[in-house]
Amino acid sequence: MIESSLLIWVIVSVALSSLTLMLLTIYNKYNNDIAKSIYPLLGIGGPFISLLFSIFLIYTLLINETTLYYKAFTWLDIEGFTIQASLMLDPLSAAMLSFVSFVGFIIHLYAHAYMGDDTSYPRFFAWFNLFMAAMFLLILADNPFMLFIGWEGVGLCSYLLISYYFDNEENVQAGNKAFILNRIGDFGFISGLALLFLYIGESGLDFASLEANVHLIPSSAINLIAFLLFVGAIGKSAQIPLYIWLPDAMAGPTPVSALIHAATMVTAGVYMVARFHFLYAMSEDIGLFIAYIGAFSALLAALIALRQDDIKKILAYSTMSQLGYMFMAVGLGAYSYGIFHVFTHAFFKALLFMGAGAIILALHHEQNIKKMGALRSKMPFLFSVMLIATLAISGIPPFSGFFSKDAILNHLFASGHFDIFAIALLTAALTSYYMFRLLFIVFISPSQQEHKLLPQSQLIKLTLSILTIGIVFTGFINLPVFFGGNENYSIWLNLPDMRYGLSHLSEIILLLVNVSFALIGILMAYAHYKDSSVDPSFGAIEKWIKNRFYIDELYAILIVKPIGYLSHLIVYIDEQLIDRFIHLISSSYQRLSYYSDYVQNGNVRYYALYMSVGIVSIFIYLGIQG
Amino acid sequence: MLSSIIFFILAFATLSSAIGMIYFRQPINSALSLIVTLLSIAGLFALLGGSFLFLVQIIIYAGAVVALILFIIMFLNIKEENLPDEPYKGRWILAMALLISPFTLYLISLVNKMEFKSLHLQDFGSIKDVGMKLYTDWVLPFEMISILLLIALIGVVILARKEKGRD
Amino acid sequence: MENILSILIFIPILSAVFLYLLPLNVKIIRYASFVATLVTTTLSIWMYTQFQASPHMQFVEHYDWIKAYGISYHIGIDGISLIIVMMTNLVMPLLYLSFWHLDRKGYWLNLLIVHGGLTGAALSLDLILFYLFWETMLLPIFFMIGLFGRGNKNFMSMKFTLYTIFGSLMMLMAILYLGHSNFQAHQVWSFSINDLQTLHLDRKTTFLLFAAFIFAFSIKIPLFPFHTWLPQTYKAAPIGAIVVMSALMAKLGVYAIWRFVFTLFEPLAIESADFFISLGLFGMVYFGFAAIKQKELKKLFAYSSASHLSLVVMGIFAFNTYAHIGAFYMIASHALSSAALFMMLGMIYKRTQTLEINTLGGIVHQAPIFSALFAFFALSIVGIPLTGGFVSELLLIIGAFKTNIIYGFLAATTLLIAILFVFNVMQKILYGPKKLHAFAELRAYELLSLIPLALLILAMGVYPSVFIDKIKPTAQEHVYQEKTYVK
Amino acid sequence: MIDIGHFLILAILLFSVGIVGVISRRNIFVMYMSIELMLNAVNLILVALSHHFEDLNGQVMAIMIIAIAAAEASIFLALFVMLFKNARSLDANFFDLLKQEKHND
Repeated sequence: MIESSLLIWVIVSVALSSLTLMLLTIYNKYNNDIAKSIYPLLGIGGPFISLLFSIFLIYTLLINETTLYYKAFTWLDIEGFTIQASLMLDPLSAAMLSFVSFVGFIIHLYAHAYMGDDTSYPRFFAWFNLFMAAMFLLILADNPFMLFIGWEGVGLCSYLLISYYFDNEENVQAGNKAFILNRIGDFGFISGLALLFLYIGESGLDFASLEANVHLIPSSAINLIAFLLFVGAIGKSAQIPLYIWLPDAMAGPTPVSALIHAATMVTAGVYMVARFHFLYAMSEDIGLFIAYIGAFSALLAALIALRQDDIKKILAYSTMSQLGYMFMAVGLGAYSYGIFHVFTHAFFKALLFMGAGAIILALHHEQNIKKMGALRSKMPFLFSVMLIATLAISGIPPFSGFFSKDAILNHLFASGHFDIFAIALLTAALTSYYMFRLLFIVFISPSQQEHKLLPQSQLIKLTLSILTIGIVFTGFINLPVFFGGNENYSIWLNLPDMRYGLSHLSEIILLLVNVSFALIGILMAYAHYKDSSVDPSFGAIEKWIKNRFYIDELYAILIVKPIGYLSHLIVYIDEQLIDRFIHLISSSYQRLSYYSDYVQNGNVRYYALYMSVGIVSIFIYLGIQG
Repeated sequence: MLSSIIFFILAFATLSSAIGMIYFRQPINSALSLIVTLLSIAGLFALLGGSFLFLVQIIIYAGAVVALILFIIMFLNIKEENLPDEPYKGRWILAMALLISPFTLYLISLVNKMEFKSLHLQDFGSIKDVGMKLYTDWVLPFEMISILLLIALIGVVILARKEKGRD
Repeated sequence: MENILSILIFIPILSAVFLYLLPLNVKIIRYASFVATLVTTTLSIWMYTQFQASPHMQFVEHYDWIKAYGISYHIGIDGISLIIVMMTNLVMPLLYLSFWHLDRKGYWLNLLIVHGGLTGAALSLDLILFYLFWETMLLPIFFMIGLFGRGNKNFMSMKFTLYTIFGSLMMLMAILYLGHSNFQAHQVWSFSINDLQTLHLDRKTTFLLFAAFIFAFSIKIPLFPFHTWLPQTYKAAPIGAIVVMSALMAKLGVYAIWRFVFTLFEPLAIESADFFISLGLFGMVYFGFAAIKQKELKKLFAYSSASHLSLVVMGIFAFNTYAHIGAFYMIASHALSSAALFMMLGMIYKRTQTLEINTLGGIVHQAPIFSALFAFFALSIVGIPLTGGFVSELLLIIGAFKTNIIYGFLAATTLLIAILFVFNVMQKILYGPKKLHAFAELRAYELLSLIPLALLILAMGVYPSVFIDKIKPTAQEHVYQEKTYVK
Repeated sequence: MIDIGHFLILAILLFSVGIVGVISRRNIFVMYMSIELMLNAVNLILVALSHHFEDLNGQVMAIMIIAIAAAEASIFLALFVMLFKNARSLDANFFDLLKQEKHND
């Protein structure tokens, strides 16, 4: 273990630029030349410095092959509940750090071009950099509580960025939805952490100590803890049943969707499960549960994506679907494949979003794909990068998506859970179908209307190109044995993967099956959409898919409305029952005095009467006594 | 034996006239029956050997006070419509008598339980003895009573005087 | 400076008396009372630095007062009363600052008296002395609501005062009974908690006395079902009174349960812990839900405060160090953020003359700094990491889990309940299209009154061990019984 | 033979009649006379017991009471004159100035 104070600087540099921007927001509007040169410098400079630090740190890690560690101070220390404010960098976090800092920086560049004219530019970059800081904290945390701070931090930034265009209340609502659903996950997460602490936390809360002591947890509790922690992942990574915030989160600016809701934050759930691999390794039931949640999420999202018209929402559902793959992998013990898919997914999904953003920008903020069309000739560059990204997500070799997805599918098959494998395979076909539907409708099929396109910024093109190169090459870092590679990435990650030996022949057959399913999807999409943007009917199921299986409505009826009614009911109980009762006490005194008032009628005779009644009662009492 | 007869006659007169007093509608009738009561009580005082009290009772009560009452009643020239309207007078009296009865009965039962001497002292309470008591042991209260009477006198004058500026 | 605590109590009270008697104009009184609180605050910060992190009472002063009845002027400070005293002294000057524009003499003087009363009640170790200060801080609030409130202020000030006095009288009777029992047992009158805690009373009597104390405090906090004065009183009361009630007085109620009820009725408190934990959790959920559909901001945050305080009550009845420290940390952090929020509501009211949620909206366009700070304080109530609220919620949840797993899950729902209304409020009043004709940005003095609170909340969230080290020894010393978690 | 007890019983009865008179009659004159009746009943008791105990103090007290009653009578009657002049009524129910004003709230 090497002590390295540079770790903190990865976070601090973005946090500082965020803070400076926040303060600058107050004092200066983004309208003069000086501001226009200083703000981007700060906004992009922070992530750039972080990137440099990250590269250096990962390099150090690779050279020394030992964990880097840094302790800032003791955050809390109460009777064994000792949380250090400390960071660490092991291969797993390095894997995350590498693409978060890199893709993050690229998207910052892109965002500079995308948001260049926005009057709230500094605010955007303040939150964007704050997000980066929280994400780095999440990744580098050396204990689950620090991780939780980053975890909540990214949620908060996600909220702030989703509701970035707060003029429109719907956007704010979407932000609220995201935060509340994330919080439901966090509820599970923190409950799981509390239980984890109570069982084994007193001898150290960092991941290393937890891993060392995990066998002390009784088997009855381990499933519960693993499940609760996974609830957190469900919220953050938009899986069934807490996924409904992700499509709405597309209300934020496109760079936000690219960075937070595709490449980094939503994958935190996968990272967390991989981080707690020692826990999930001990509880296979929950692992299987995770895999099923992933499988159904993937399928559901792919189905819904079939009939979405908003370009960003299609991509959002595809993100959810891909996250499903990652959970299938980590659930069934293939942590490194899951992380690998996170890694490759970050590149191609970021590229897809950024490409979509470029189209949206060029078309004056038009997001409906049905109103686009035949853009290929007008935007050949965009078409080619989008095509590469779409091929990658569909799992067509030799692009990165193929390698990661194929690895996962192979693992699913080898693990013997053929139901999950079947769902995954079906989803793969659906994925390529709806992704190519998007591509064909936007770029190939004839357009109903004439578009006046805005010119493309060179910076956007540059960032897209960089990521495209990434897509083409990142797949090769984990080249399977079958292709003559050595799975270097998985080995380097050094996670306790489950391994099932498959013969070369079966691997070839699986590969062919996988690719052919993807190709079937592509061909069907080509048949349907090559010269028409009209969707063919699916029959009875069509209505359900179009309305996203009515899940949002269901939640509204089952949860949102009852909460409102309950609130009204409680206020009613408060005012009409409890307060009434208390007022009854005071008003009964008032009543009493009102009636006793009659006694005091000013008439001497009555006073004499009362007196005699008193005397007589005394005498009656005496008579009874005596 | 004689004293018994006298007592019962006087007691009957006292009670009946007292009841009459609270029953009569016209104040003048009440006042007249009050005189009967007071005189009978004076007789009872005499039976008990209070000769001086007997005199005082007749002179002050029957003579002065009731005369004053009668005088005022006549002076006020009370007409029928000035009298309060008391439709349930009888019921009120009966009800109140019933209400008071435990008090009365209890006291009577107490008295019945006690042993009392019969009337025996013939020479008890002569005027001289009373006078001696009054001017020796009771001289201070006696003098204060005189002041009280003076105050009452002044008070009455002030009360009865015609106020300036009012009606 | 041995008498530092007395100085802290009596500077505000005596300056209030002097300023009342002297025929000065309002401005001078405002400056003078502000200076008085500043001096107190400075002294209290000095005291904080001198405070040793140990479980013992410090700066103790003990003088006979009414010797015949064993009533003494006995004050002292330990880690927990330190919190209350420091919060009082931090919030008070800022409260003055945030209402610098007011020109009502009574406002300032009443606040001074409350200041002294709060400090005194937090420091008293003699029950009669405590009762005296407890009532001392009540009357100024009565006057403030009656004089400077709005709506049916007269009725509400009466309701609040009678309600609380009713509770206090129960407590007074219990105090007197305790003193008398001590006399019967030892032939000496005493009202010092050190003496009274050794009394042995029969079960029924103990129960009645316990109930009387709890009744008094649960009205002040308030606990379900003694809370119905709260929303309406908050609606009618002026902001100064609300800040004092919500940020300080309610917390003092919790503190008093810990200090007096736990000390005097330790076995019974532990026995009834389950009941109060359930009540606290129920109250947290109940008030939280009640807040969701409130249409008036003060009422909404009144319910929100009640919800958090119920959680705090759950924490102190959980009887383990985590929950206790969490509860007291929440007392501190919630005092700061609720004070700030109510002060900001006052600022909204000053600008718009309304606190109806429906009439507000889009403030962020007109006053970004205001909105940023409002959002920050609202988020700190929700318990976002790196604010003090998060640390306390974390500890409370762990403490609850340690007691019982069901309590743990219920306590963890605090993460969900608060956000349901806080985010709704932020959406309705900060965001959205511009609804108000004009909304002025924060003035310098207003900003000055909020910044220290914000910084402190942040500091409490970023580096909690600095603060917790001061209170930890006391909290550990007084955890009466560790209920072990059944594995 | 009669004894002192008979006198006492008579006094008690008289006193009760006086109470009944004060309470049940509305005519202020009768009420006043009932009070006088009660005073006389007390006097009778005093005198009877003075006889019983052979102690003259009882009689002297009775004399005092008579004197006070005389003073009282003058005041009473002066008041009656005033009342009657102002109100033209002898109804005790009429004179209720001490009554609490009703306000409904």
